[in-house]
Amino acid sequence: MPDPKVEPVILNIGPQHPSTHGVFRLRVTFDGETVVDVEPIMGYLHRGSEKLAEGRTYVQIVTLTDRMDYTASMSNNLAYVSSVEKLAGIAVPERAQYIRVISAELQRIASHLMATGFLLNDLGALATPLMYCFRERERILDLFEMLCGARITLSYMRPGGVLQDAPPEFWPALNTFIQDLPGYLDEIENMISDNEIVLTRTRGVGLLTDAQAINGSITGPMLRASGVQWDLRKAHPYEIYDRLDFDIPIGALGDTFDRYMVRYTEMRESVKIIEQCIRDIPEGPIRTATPFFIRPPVGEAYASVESPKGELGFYLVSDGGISPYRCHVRAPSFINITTLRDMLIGWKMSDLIIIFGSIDIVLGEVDR
Amino acid sequence: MTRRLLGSEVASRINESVPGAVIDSNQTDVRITPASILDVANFLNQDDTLDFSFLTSVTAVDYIESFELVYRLLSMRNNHSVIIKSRCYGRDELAVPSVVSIWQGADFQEREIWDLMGIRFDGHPNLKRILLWEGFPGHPLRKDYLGQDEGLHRPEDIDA
Amino acid sequence: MDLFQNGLLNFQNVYSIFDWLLPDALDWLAFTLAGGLIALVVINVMVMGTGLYTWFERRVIGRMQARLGPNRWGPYGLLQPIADVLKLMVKEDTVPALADRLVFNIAPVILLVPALLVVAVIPFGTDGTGPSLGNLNIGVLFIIGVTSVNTIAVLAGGWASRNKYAMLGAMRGVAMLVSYEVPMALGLIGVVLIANSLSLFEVVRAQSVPFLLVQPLGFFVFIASASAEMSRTPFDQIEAESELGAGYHTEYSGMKFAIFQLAEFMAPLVTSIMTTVLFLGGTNGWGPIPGQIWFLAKVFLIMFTLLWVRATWPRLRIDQIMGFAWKGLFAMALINIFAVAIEVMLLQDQKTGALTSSDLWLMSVINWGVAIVTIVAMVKLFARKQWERPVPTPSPLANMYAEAD
Amino acid sequence: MYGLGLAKGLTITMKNMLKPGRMFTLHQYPDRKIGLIGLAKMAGTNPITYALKQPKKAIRAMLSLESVPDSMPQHSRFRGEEFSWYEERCTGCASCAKYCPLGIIRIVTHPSEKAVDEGDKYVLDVFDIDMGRCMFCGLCVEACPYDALHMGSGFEEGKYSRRDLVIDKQHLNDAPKRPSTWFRPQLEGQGFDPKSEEVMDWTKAGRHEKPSIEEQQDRWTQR
Repeated sequence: MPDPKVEPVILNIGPQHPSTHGVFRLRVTFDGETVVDVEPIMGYLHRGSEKLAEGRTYVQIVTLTDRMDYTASMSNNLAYVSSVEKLAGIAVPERAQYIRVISAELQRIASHLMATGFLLNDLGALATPLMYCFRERERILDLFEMLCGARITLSYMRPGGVLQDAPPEFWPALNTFIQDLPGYLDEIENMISDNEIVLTRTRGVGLLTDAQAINGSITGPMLRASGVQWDLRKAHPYEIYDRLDFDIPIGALGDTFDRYMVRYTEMRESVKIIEQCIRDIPEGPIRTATPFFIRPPVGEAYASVESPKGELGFYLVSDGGISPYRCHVRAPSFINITTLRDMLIGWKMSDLIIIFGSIDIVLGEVDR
Repeated sequence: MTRRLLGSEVASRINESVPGAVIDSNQTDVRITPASILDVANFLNQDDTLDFSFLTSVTAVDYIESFELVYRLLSMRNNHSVIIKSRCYGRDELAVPSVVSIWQGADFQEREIWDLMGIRFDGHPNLKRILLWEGFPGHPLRKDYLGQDEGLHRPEDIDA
Repeated sequence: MDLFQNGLLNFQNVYSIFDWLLPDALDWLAFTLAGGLIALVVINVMVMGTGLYTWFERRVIGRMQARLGPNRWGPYGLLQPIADVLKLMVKEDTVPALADRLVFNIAPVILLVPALLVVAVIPFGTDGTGPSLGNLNIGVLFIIGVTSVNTIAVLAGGWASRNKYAMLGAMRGVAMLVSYEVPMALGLIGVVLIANSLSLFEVVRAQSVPFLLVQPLGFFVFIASASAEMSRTPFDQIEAESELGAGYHTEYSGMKFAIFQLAEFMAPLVTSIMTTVLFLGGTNGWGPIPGQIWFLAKVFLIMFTLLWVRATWPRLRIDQIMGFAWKGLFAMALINIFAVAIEVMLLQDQKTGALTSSDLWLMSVINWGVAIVTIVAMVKLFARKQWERPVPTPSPLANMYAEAD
Repeated sequence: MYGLGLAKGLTITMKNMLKPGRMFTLHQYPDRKIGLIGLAKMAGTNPITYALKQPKKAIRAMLSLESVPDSMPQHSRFRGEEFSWYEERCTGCASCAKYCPLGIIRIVTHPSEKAVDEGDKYVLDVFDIDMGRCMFCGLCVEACPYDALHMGSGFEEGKYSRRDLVIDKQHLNDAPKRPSTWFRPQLEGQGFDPKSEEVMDWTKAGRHEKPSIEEQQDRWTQR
């Protein structure tokens, strides 16, 4: 009997799909349920931010950076603004640095809550952990609304400091949030971390060894989950991170469960950081006076920050004018999916969804 | 802190193993000829005292008469970094050897530079446009790219 | 006091009314009319019950997820199911261009009919009477036969909509539903052994001690495979929202989708009714409360646990589900049958073959021991080493504290 | 092991179900269903007297058919939609138009006959903001040297066609002036709450003293 003609199924896990975290397309070749070949296709959300940036002044680009990684716009602002300060040589007052670190760490908690919630949602837990995570994230967005009037696209930081000091009712609200959060985090963790179904579904799935991660320029929780202890806040401390003591969690095997666990423990570290910042934030000005149209001297500068997704860097080249000659963004989400193809091949369709979910990319940053 | 190695210090090391690659080097970065990118990258990656095992980013900047490629390298074990630059002159049919064989992380970034800047990378496994669709005319991030920038709004839209 | 002892809806009473009305020659017409009336009542009760169940499920899962659940339409959101049905009626009923039209249209009906059929043999009345259509003396066999029809519906729905996601859902559905028929049937053999007959009325009568206590392993096997039959978490790989969009009914909209949803939400209702009859002693209950109230309370209890599980646990992967069926449930069912068979053989008094409740209590003690031992042995046997969490050690490739030498 | 993790998960969902107080970030907008106790508390009496006084409302409340308008809690710094613009303070210098990243503010002025020392240099003919394309980043409010333009505090300005979204001078003038305190610390100092009914007069809306020439130069050019 001639062997039956078996054809692999080519399936478009297309730009419109419940768990691609935005408009990302995976052209997957299946043999039954197992993945044979994967080709990521992106660019559906490409707005040409780098070309737009060349036509705008240095402060107007701050509103552009919010829209890149729309789940962590505070870290985007921080990265861009520190790059401009390095370029134009602007000093930042103490109090502004403390407020920047507090808001960046709050943004990290919000982004990690979102990542954990959606990973559990992809696992099929019918949005219950997602709702608990979003309930906490709502409280962080309310804090941001107190700081800068917006919840998602904040554009709160300016070259030279922070736009506006925190209102008096911000500090008690922040204190209650910091006191409550560990309790709710334990609750969510109890629900997930020793759940046998979660363990069987995520343990040992989507492995990434430390050599592969380094060679693939992976940064952020994904790199730390593979055992590589590398975090810009410790390796290349910016703002006031060198004064704070917190430790960097790492994973053991580099599988989906470790990526989830690293993000989880990082949230607890962020709470510790915020507590220290609240304790010793000094009084004083929050912004050094900079003209509306900054004209930095001719030259270039690269500043990078540990955003929730990884190392987010801005490379600014200035020709002395009021807008940058070239503004390149080193986007962590864009580079973290380089090894996606090697991580997916051989796994089943359900694993493909969780491995991709555990990388935690945001399409605004991938396509810029 | 991540220590930035002095350009001259790295340049001398490169000259020993890949003669003639270095054009000049200043305080922050090392400038090398486009043809020698692959050999220099190989050396920097293999050498065990420098050990640049991590490629932070690959960027291209359009300086009208020439394109400058900026490789930002980092050694995680000894926590130091270096910037390697190389200029290729001319506007069209620019080709530069690809470093994907050494650092897999450069794969998407080089495709993005080809897609938006128009610099071809020889030896890249599948050099295709990554952000724009295949039939897109021209490379938008070039300074001389004048897109069909009709206003964001056509007049007839306004009275809709 | 019992509402249905010889109340209105017993088949004999209804048939005798019609027989008195019509001339003797037309007794066949009286028979069909009586059957038709009872069927009408039962189907309406089930459909309204499903509507109520959807409201109950969305409210309870809402509360579990720290939100309110439907409260806009009608008192406490009670009109929400009606609002859903009206919305789906008004919605356009699209059929994919390449769809296999005939199969596409029949699939929802095939799924709905078995769920309704099962209710026909359920003994609602206490000790043997009740509105059900017939005192079928092979009730358990009928249930097993009818509930396996939904595999065809899933395959028909998935295949006919010519959509790769639906096809994947259908293939998974067929594999899972067929392989969970076996443990479901084996789980019931323990019940039949003790009740010494296949008729559901006998099963209810034999349950002086609820079979849940008597054979916990059989109950666990039945509940697990029943929740897999209706593809509820943790086995809902058929319409896994995160992977396949909506599984086999991705391409359905409008009234066809409404029927699919009706069947899908009727399944937990029917399963909890089956479980109450088979394992919790349908209408037996002490105290002045009538049997039916006990029946509804037990159905409510089972429904709530199914909801509770659906709101909390994630999904298993399709090959893990299959492994669990054949390696886990199949073995447990066999052990359960083996244990119950020995106990029945020893404890049964020879002539009448009846088991007194003291025998049942003795059996339950033994069976609980057997259940715990089997589960611990199963976990030891199959627990992969993934479950421990090794202590992470920083890899030598990176040292972020390395200062300038 | 042995399904204990699964059981722990179940207890957490049950705990959340039994504790309604945990829905603290939940706001029912635009109206909130209210029960008999809530209605009685709003009316200030205890439930029984309230039920006797208004039986019809009480029964409806018990059946949860009663609902009360509810608004989203907002901080006074909320960057809302309806811009508050004071024509008396605006001199037509168009710094806001220059500073807007999207360039959607259109200003047309002509020099007025009055002399400079009488304080009137330009007469504004057109001042419209295309709210259809505005992203409410607030840079225009930051750039205004005379605190004439303030962010609004509402978000219910939806219209049916893009043309109506372009708000013109007339619309800006007669809109009620409830400016948000975003980038206006002096409003925060006065404890002004944009959600309340009171309207902000143009004299109190900004810093009284005109920004000095140095400060303006410092803002716009590198001295």
